[in-house]
Amino acid sequence: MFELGGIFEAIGKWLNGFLPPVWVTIISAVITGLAVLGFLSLLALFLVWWERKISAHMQQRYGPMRTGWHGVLQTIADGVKLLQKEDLMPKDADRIVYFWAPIICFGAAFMAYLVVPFGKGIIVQDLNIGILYIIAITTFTVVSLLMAGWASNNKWALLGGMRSAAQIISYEVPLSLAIVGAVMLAQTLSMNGIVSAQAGGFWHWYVFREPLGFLVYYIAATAEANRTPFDIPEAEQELVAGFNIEYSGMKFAMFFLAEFVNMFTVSAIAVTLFFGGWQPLFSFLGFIPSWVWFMGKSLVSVFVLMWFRWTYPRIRVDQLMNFAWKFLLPLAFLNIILVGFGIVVFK
Amino acid sequence: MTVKELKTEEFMVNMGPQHPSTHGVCKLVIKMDGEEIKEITPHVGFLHRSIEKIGENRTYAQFVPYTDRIDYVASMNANHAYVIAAEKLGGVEVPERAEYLRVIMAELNRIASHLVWLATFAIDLGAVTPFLYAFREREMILDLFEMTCGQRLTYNYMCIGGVNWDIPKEFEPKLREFLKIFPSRVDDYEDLLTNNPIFLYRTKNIGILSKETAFEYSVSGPSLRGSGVKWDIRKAESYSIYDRFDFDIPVGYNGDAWDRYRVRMREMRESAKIVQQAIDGLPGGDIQTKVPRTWKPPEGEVFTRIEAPRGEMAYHIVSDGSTKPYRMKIRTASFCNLQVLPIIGINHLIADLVAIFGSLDIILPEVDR
Amino acid sequence: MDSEGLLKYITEEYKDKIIDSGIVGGVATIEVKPGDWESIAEYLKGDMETRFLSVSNYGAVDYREKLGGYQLVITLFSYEFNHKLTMKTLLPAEGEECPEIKTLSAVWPVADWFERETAELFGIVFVGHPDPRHLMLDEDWDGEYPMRRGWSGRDFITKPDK
Amino acid sequence: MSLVRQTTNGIYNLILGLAVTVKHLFKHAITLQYPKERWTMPERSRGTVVLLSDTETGKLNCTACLMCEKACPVAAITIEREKNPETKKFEPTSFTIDMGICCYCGLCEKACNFSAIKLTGKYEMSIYDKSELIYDMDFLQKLGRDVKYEKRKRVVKKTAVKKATAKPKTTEARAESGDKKAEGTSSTKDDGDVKEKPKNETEEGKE
Repeated sequence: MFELGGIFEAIGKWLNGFLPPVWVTIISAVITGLAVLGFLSLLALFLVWWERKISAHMQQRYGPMRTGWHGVLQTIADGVKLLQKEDLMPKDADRIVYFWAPIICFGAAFMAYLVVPFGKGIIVQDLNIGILYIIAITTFTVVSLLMAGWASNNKWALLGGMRSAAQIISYEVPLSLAIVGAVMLAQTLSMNGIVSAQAGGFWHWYVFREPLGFLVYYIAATAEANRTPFDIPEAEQELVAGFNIEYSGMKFAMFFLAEFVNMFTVSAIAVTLFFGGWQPLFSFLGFIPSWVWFMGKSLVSVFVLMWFRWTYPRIRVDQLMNFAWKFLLPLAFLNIILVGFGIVVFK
Repeated sequence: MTVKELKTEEFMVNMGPQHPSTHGVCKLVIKMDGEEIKEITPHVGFLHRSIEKIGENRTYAQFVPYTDRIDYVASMNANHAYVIAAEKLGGVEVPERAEYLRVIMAELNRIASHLVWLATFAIDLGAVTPFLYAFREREMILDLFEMTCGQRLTYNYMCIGGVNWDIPKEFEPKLREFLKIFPSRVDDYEDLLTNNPIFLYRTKNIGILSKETAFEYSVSGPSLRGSGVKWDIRKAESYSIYDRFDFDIPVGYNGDAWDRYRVRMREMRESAKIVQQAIDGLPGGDIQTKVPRTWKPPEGEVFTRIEAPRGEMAYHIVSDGSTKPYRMKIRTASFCNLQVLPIIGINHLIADLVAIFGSLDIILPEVDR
Repeated sequence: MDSEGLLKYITEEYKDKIIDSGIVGGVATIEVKPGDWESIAEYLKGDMETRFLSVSNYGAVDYREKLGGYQLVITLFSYEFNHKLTMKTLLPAEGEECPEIKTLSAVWPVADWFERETAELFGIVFVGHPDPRHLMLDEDWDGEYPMRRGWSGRDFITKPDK
Repeated sequence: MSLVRQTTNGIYNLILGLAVTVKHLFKHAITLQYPKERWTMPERSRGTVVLLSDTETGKLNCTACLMCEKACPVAAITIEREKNPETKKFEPTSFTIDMGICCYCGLCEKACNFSAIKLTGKYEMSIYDKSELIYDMDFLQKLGRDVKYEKRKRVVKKTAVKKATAKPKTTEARAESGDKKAEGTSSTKDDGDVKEKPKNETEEGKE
């Protein structure tokens, strides 16, 4: 009951009943696209509000309280405000690049959700190279940040863009290597396949098979999502606001939402790879819908990311690089070796 | 294109006057090679109000509110510095109770000032939460000030000859409550920052201020003590009644940003100790010596200095026997401390400059006056 | 050394250069000729008995009405011995004239900003100063010296319009 | 070995930090929802300046002695006065305070011998036009209507020891003015050049 996967299948069957297959494909593509977009927009709105509330309560404040119950509509109000704002462009900006940067940033964040398994059967397209696809598509973010930094024609923004390029490319390496561990264990690149490989109780989750891999992944993912302590491309205190210093109005909102969507993406991947995806904690808890499990686990992971942000200072750019190349990368290799040994010994 | 053809270029960046980490309107013109700083030129004066000239045009009593504005984060100490100078000039005796009250207020304000510094320093390094925690405790101190003198920032509490208001009835229990919980709150900050590896990486061996440089630039206050010089005017010259209290002078070893941080954190605890002793030994009696409304100190000049939260604050007042000072020179700590920034900030990354600037605890109205 | 001892030592050591000496407000004070300003500063810094490594305060007083010039006042102190010394010199000047004196910024680097401030506010020229730009005032300040007595460039008190 | 120790130490301290923030997550917020809730301002709070009137007659306590005007370091107070032919006493005809330049130092209150001017806990006086910040006599009197105050007693001799609860400035200011009277009125003269104001007609002896 309450399994959403069935609904999508039912709609597909119903459409197939009276429409030619081409139309079914087109209509279902549009519907899924809109559904994902709608879901992500709602999610981003929720996450922005949630982060504000968490940070507020960690700092013994209330956070937004006026708009709606405990300020739930605050993000919408902010969005409306940003929409009404004048869309400024610096005089000497590279107009085309400046225009496209936020769109690419948001698009990349959005595209990653094609292969995220939200629940049993709730996946847009179960690609057999799903995890590879995600790694490839999230890298677009760095391109957009670099574009934004360059096109703004501002020294601070350029520094931010350069920092982001250096950071994200460096952290992509340990991130991918940490993912390799999970792929080795599951023997598949498909997201659904990885989830099903972890079925049957929490002790089958890969976080207990390769804790080191999870640690490396999570640290690298924090950097990947530009969250404190690795938020050096933005670094308000040093670079004022980094790459998005010249952006205003809706373009800024797109960067802002993309950041939160990215944060959910890395959490969703962490859940899929290391926490059994939509699998329940114990098999007798299977009556709870799978998408509830998935969202619950992901939001816990998001909470931890927020918790980091409101606790730690920011690391410096050269230390960040040192950390990636000299610490995380060897750990990631060590993880692969250990996983390999484990597979050979316990098979 | 070969690697040899690729050229790098130094570029200039204006950090400030509107930058979140310059703590006010200070402009640093930075020459950078990539992210590395090659040259820093501070530009100050955006807040110059010529308070010295104002001092020549106000009576001695009228000038007290202006001292609040010299260092608005530690107005009590700024008040204290001025009234001590004026009293010495006119030979005014201060009642004992007033002296105790002055010490209590000055030390509380030192704590408040260090809390503001801690808050902004943490936020400079990207940690936002300690900011709110520090301000929470500062609020408690400001509440104490407000119930005593009615203001939260510019107190005008001390006057020539004593203090303007006696403490109200509910002051003492509130102060004792504050002193009781304050050490545990400092522990909280220390848990968040002191040994946090990210914080250590950001502050250890950053902006090393050697003893020699500190002497040459007359750096004073916690920034000097961070370099390992045990120098505190409260002990060395013992103005007011500081010789009656038992407290330590915390010192650092390397003179890096972390040492300056440690010195200030420990100083907060020492100040709390002084306040504890002062409130325990608070005598009764008068709070003010009668000074005629149009007070004319005798002709002469005076030089006094106190240990303000940022370091040495000195007044050089020349009197010609009239109701107004003939000349008033105010020496503030930040004015000298800011001068070492181009020396110690060089060859660091821009992120370190923010940390160094924060660790020096510069307040711009004090530089510009 | 206390103030008396310090004053005694200095007056004996630099007998021929000191015009006047005394204890003003508890601080040992000496007055020197403008020509000796820099050399005596160097001596005082290097002297192992005094070790005035730091400057506590450095400024000027406009004494044109009373003494016919500007008085430069520098208060030195020593961390090592915990004593202070005020050194003064009178720069004769009349009217809008800008007197000249040698800079101390080579002796104490901290004097750099003090002198820049004094120079722009009082119109005293410090010869040999490494960076004689304006510190507090605008770069294109019109050349008046606001800290001089009787400067009336602007009213300090604004009255509400009635 | 030291690397391992450093790493464990670092991880321990990272977790310590997380513990502090999560501990606060479950504490109650200490901030105030400002327009809905408001602080109770302490009794001595120094906000907007008001003019006090006599509780019985409703007339201003001000006797236009110009002491507050002289005490004001920023010259925010302007008083014009006239001699009442019946009582032979001065009365203020206009009393304006420019709150835009007022620095809320409280020196006017300290200078006043007649409990006529007071800094109150009112603080929400924002307006859009700067010129509206110049408060005239009627407005100041209206503001001061509901302000409770203690009228100063005419004590010429000072009391030696003050209780912590009593308002010490009351007796002091009295005593001060007593001292001053003994000195004579000449001492007020030097205040005069702060502002171009008639300086010789200070009616100190009137009280």
